[in-house]
Amino acid sequence: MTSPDRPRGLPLRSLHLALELEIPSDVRYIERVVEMVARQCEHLAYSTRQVSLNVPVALTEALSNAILRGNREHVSKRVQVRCDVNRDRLVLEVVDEGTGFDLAECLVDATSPENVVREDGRGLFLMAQLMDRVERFANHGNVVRLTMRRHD
Amino acid sequence: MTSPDRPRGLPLRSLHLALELEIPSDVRYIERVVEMVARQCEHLAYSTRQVSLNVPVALTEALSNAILRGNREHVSKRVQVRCDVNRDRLVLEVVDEGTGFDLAECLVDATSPENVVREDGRGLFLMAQLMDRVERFANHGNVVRLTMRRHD
Amino acid sequence: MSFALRKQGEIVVVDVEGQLIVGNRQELKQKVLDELERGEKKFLIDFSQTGYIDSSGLGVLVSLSKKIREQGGELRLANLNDDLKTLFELTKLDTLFQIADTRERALESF
Amino acid sequence: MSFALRKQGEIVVVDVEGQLIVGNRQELKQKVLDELERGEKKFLIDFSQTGYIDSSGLGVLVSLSKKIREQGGELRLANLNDDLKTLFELTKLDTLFQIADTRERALESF
Ligand SMILES: Nc1ncnc2c1ncn2[C@@H]1O[C@H](COP(=O)(O)OP(=O)(O)O)[C@@H](O)[C@H]1O
Ligand SMILES: Nc1ncnc2c1ncn2[C@@H]1O[C@H](COP(=O)(O)OP(=O)(O)O)[C@@H](O)[C@H]1O
Repeated sequence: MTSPDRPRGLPLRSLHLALELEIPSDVRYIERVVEMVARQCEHLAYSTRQVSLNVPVALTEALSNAILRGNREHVSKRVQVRCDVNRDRLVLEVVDEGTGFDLAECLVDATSPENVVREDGRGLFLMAQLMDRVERFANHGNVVRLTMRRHD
Repeated sequence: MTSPDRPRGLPLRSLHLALELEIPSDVRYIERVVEMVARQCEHLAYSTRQVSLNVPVALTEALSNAILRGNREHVSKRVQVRCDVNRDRLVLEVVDEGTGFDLAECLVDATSPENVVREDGRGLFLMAQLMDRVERFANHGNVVRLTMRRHD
Repeated sequence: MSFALRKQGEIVVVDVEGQLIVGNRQELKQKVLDELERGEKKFLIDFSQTGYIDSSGLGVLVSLSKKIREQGGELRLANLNDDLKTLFELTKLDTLFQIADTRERALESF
Repeated sequence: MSFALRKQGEIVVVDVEGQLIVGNRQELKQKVLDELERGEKKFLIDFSQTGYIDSSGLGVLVSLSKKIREQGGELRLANLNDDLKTLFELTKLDTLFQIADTRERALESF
């Protein structure tokens, strides 16, 4: 195979990658999921910062909330992950079997003087900071959708 | 990021990767397409042989036939590539804008004494040898579908 | 082996290798609390070999810093790469922790 | 620079770097034919740095072997890795070419 550092031939403009997977409600699956999604972003030349910070942290937050909050760590309950990425943007969907939550209410300013000393409550805040858009809706489960535009 | 040689956490069982892209009818795009598809197979732990021989050669054949035979190198005509891969099997579809061909008729035994000395005519033969299944049908274009089961 | 602890003078130095996230943060917490219970007072967490940190990892750092302070001890952080610096800035946790650029500086600062 | 040609004694040695496929096979063909026209007779193609070869790459090798033979010359191949060996076996082209395991053996065999 051509080594990745010496790409030959013409670059692909219309590349579109998608990933779908399902994991049991166990936080030990998180790292592999994150690694796989980050690699897809690498293939599409997302910035190093996005590949090594924005995507890993935001996705880890969404996954741990789905596992711990949504599915309350019932191993028989599943978390579905969908990733859809092209040269313009990444869309991530994390689906749990819980009853959902009110995003506007649960998302707090983690930098306020009372919150900055707290141990928890930074998950949704980080998703909102690291992604361009965070949405929550119900669709065969509780869906958290993260959208991020590609940076060079 | 975790380095790929030191995977942490639990392995993913239900991973499903998909890739879609479109290229102009120019053979210089082939290498990048092949590289991208081969990497998806790598992510799913296909054997080194499959990643470095079966997939690259069979896909190159399908792409060059689509570009040279199907689209006759009209750059305005496009070739679509779809790849759908999980832990069990890889399905590749290469779609050109040509009128199609009769697979049974065009597929010859490249190892027969008269054929082994020929310069051409090994493309479909190699696809058939390197993949578990080769199909051709019409569906918004001329589709060649290659299927291969994963080896460890 | 995500967390390597070693004693340097009277300072406990912790190297975080790989991620500090929901799946392993308890391990870090327990290891540091064990040392605190043994009477150790000065802690340096070095992130030079760290990938990323999630909110629960940050939470553990906040929690440890409180517990160490309650025992009259001190916690310093060192070697945050640019991504991690950004993470601490986004959450304003850079105002809560004493962060040194290098391990040497952190060791000198106690 | 996919193809590096160099003269070793009276043998033209060609290194194929990367792929030998529909996108670059003409370049290899032309380079070898140029040497043939200049009067060179002995050719060794070394695949130690080659990735994969497609049917049109194989086709160029068949074509070159004919043309070289027509001029009373000889073509040898060397250093096929396991994947490439399989490719030559699948197509029975291992019966058409003289293939040596190493460059040294190929050079000696002329
Ligand atoms: N997938 C989910 N299912 C149910 N509730 C959730 C989910 N994600 C977030 N929440 C709610 O939002 C709150 C804030 O989440 P977050 O900002 O990640 O902080 P933390 O998880 O540390 O409390 C959680 O405490 C929980 O009540
Ligand atoms: N995508 C395609 N569109 C039209 N004809 C095709 C296509 N793919 C293959 N063929 C036909 O099948 C024949 C055999 O193809 P192949 O085995 O790849 O050998 P070669 O391309 O070297 O002739 C081609 O010559 C062509 O007539």
